[in-house]
Amino acid sequence: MNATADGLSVEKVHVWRGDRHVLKGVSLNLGPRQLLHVSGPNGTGKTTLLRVVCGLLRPEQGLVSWLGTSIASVRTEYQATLAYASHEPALKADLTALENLRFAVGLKRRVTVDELRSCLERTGVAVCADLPARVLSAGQRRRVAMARVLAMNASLWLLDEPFTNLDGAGADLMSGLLQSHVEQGGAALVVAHHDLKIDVDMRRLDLGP
Amino acid sequence: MNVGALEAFGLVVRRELCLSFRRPDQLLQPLVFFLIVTTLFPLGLSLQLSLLRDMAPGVLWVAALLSSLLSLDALFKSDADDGTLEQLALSGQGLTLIVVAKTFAHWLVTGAALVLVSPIVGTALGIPGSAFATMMLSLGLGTLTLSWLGAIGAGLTVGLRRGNVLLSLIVLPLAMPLLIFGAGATDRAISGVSATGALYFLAALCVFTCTLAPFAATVALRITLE
Amino acid sequence: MWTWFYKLASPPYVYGAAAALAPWFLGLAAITISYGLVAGLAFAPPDYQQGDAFRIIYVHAPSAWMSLFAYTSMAVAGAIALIWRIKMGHAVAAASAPIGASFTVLALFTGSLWGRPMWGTYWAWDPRLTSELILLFLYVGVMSLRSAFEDPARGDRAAALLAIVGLVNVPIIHYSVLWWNSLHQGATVAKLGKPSMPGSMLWPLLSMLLGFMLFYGAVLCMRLQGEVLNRERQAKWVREAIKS
Amino acid sequence: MSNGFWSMGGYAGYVWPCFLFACVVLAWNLWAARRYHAAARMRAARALLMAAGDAS
Repeated sequence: MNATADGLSVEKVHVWRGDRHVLKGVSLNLGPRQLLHVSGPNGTGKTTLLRVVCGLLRPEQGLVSWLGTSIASVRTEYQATLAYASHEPALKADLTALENLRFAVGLKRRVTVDELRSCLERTGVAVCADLPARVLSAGQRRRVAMARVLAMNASLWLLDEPFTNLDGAGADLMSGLLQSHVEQGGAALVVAHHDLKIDVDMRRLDLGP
Repeated sequence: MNVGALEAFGLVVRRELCLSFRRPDQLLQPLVFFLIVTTLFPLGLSLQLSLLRDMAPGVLWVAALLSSLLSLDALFKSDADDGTLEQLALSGQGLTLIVVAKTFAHWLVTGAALVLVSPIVGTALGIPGSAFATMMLSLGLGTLTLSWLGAIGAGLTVGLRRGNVLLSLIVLPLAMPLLIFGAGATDRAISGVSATGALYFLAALCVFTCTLAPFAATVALRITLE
Repeated sequence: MWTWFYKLASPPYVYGAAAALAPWFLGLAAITISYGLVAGLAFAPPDYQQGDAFRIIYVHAPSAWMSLFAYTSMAVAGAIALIWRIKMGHAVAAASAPIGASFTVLALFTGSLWGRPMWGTYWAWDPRLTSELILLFLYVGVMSLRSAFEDPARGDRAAALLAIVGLVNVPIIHYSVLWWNSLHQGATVAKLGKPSMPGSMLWPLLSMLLGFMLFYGAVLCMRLQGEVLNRERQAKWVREAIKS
Repeated sequence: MSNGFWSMGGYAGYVWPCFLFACVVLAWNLWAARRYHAAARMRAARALLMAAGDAS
């Protein structure tokens, strides 16, 4: 168990929620060109683990480090390099898909509208760009959220159940995007309860009891 | 390629303003509430203009505090409910900057709007035009300070289901100095006495709160985001 | 130094220390409060202005003092817990709140009963009593915030932050109420407690003050045991503590 | 002395309720603290029992 200096490392993380011991000493390593598939039944702390890795939740015990330094000491810089997609699409219903992207991605890096449009095109929702998020279907919202991840140009992707609400074509598209991200040197941590069929350096962490 | 703090601040303020103007009803509700409450007082009291004028500063200020508080509940809640607050927190800009921008934008659409309609209410309550400048200045300082106090309260109650009542319960005691100095300043301006003392106090409170409250509100949000 | 600090903050140590200290505090409080009561009610001379009504000060002043003291210790314990992530600080803060609130109620009750013969009304918006009332609201806010959270750890931290914000505000509230009162009240009215007091009046007061502090310590220790157990339900040491 | 002591120079109606209420508050504090501790013990004991049940 040695911290990888070129990626993400989680060492013996413990989290309690009230009386519930949600994460019991979870450890993982994730370097560039790698994909880690976190699986396990409901209530085993998959989302909690993701929130710990993001730095949103500080674990009671254990250490999360990025490029060899603890994320607690470089939180904002670290968070600038990651793209997180929670299990809800996190879109403002009153804003259009494009505006949603502009306000979310614009805080991470300077981005042009054309770039954002091309990201929406890559996830197959270019037609939705100027529609308010409230009229989009669940699958379309998921694709917009994926376009946001793409547009952030982040080296670390943290995705919580990215395949929910996607049809077969959407799932294939998602797998393709993950594959090209990892092949281009990125790292991805994907929480999914079913098997992933992606042809990259993929490992699996089962949080089951 | 990195986004500077000022640019990020502007972007978040634009986002908040954009969201508010997409929902004009929510923008108007606190203002209408303000007007209704100030109408209730004269109806509940006997219609003696002299009595009304004596009560005016208190009525105006209580109504202003309550209507600003009404909208503060939504400051972080709507973003927390749809998950965008997490995205903002992870934007790599530091949560304090986000909190500052959001609170400032919130004040622009509630507090500043309230200051602009206050002359109408003031006229109805019999406040002379000569006191309007002081009244508006004190309301501006007071609502800005309240927005900051409210940001702490909103951060603390964001994850709670019935957070609205609790928010009032924890913010109103903290807001009492505002009421005292704000109504005091307005009162003095009505009776033609110099109100600078009270205004200085209000300004001092405003500066003090603006300096410390962003950090407290950030800590509050971090606690409830976990 | 830090190991000592953390040992002091370890739950079994806190639990044991609280259990050991509580009877001592309680016994000493009983002695000092009895002396204060007897000397204050029977032997101190009546005040030349307020007559025997001034004797209310023997419960009013200590309870008003304790209401502030308990709030301060709650906020300081919360700050320590928040900054160094020491759970026991939250336990102290949580134990402190209801005691402080009860002292605040006592101070308000005795203050208004004293006000009736002095001002002719139970509630004259005296600045000190008004500040005391706002302090009660602050207590209520902190306690309701703590219980509003399903996850006790989050409730603890939220309450600690609110207590700190409240503590910063207490002096501001007090002085603004003073300023407000000086605007609205012309002549100075009789105040409870005067700067100079003869020893026969002062000693019972100091004794009551000390007694209330010790009593607070005793009740804090008793409540603290409960708070520690609630926070450490799954810990191994609790098993032994419960069995005994 | 006894008569004057109990009448408190005419302020008996104010002084004695204050001291009575003070006693009530002090007693309530002791009672509530005891009850709180006892309830916490009960809950901890129940949690231990349940943990023992899980283990067996």
